[in-house]
Amino acid sequence: MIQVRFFAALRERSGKECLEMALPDGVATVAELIGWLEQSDQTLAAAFAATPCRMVAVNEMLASEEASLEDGDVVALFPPVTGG
Amino acid sequence: MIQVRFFAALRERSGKECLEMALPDGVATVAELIGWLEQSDQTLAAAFAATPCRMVAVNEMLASEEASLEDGDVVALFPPVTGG
Amino acid sequence: MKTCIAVQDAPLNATAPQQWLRDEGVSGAIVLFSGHVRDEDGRVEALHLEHYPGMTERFLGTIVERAGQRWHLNGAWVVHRVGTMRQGDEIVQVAVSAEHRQAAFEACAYIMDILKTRAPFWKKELIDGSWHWVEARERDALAAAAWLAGEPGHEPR
Amino acid sequence: MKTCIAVQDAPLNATAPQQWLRDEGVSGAIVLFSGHVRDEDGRVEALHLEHYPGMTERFLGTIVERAGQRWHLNGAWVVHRVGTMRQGDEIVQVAVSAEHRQAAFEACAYIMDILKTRAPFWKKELIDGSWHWVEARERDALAAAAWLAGEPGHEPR
Repeated sequence: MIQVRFFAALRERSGKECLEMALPDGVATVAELIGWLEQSDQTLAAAFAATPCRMVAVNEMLASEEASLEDGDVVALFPPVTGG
Repeated sequence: MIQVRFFAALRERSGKECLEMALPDGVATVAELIGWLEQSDQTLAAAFAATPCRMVAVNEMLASEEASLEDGDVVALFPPVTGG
Repeated sequence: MKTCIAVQDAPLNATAPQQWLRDEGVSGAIVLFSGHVRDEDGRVEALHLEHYPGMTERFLGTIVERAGQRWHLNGAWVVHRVGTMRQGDEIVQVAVSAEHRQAAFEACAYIMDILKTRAPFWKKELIDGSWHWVEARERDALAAAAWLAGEPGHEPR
Repeated sequence: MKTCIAVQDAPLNATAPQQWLRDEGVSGAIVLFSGHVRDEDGRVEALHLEHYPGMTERFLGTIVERAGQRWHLNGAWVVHRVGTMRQGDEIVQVAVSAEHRQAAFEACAYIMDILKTRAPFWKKELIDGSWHWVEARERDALAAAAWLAGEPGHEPR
């Protein structure tokens, strides 16, 4: 199982805070996971399309969309940060 | 008349805080004033010799030893500053 | 180096960073950055800040650790507020103590640059009665890029 | 730009600069430098600071005015203590407020660099029961030279 978390505008647009799911077959990177989610869920696809500039964290560390994934990972997807 | 003020180590070494004096004949710059003071006062000459790296202010503004002087000026001589 | 890192809903205590960093003269320099909710010419009625609990604290800890590797620091304080705030409220405090002022200035600016561009916080503004997400500013991304360019690896991990 | 410039014998109030600079969100950034009497590994028993009354205040005013020309600032606070102090005592506060953090950081560091290298203050240390004048550090002269190089004229006047 992996966990996929959404924050800020991406959370609101997708209507989802967190997905728990098995790592799908053929998905080995964050980019592939995003592609798979776009295929499987229209609302998510629309939310990604509305948030083209995204940041990624894997296991609470910033990562690129090329980062590889394995079972047990926590993936977070969010818009560019605006703290401070 | 001009005023010549001394601060910090230069004040202690010269034993003087302030001189009131007429601008001497032939003295048109701070460097010439220092030369004149060295000639006229052995204690001052020794104090200058012991404080070779000096800073200068004329009328409360930093200046170089080439700065020109006129009647009424307040000249301050002091070692490099060490505030903050 | 002593460190204090926190994310809190409660208002920040403006005097806490300096009190906490003071060390009876071991440090000659304390530099404090204090960020405030801007009034944006009265346009913004309130601000709400969301974050990624857990990751945020870990991330701030990593920035501070990196700063401690890069400069000789005696202490670092990073406290960020989240939740709903109003104009003028203090939103973030970054303070460092060091023997010399240049290290303190540079480390404090470094921590703020990385925090602004990489730490998982998101701002929402209340304007004319409805909430809008704030877009990231390009200037912040550039500031971080300048710092990160000199470092091994591109992300604080 | 509002400014507060003072030289005083009395201990500094650590919380005053921020209280004075806060402006209900006109400024998003406050940067504060707080200088403390270093313990120098216990070597120094006390410190005495002499200054040039009149020139000092005028000089600090000029530095702040220059900073205000160079960066967009909303407020600047420079308060320096003189007289006899002990290790850990706060000796100087330089704080600025600005809309954006980069201006605040740069202006605060600029004011401190010029203050350290040009403002008429002289330190004396009490070591083993006798007083010694502190020598200027070359690093401070270099810091000021770097800033001044970019400016018309070589002295803040």
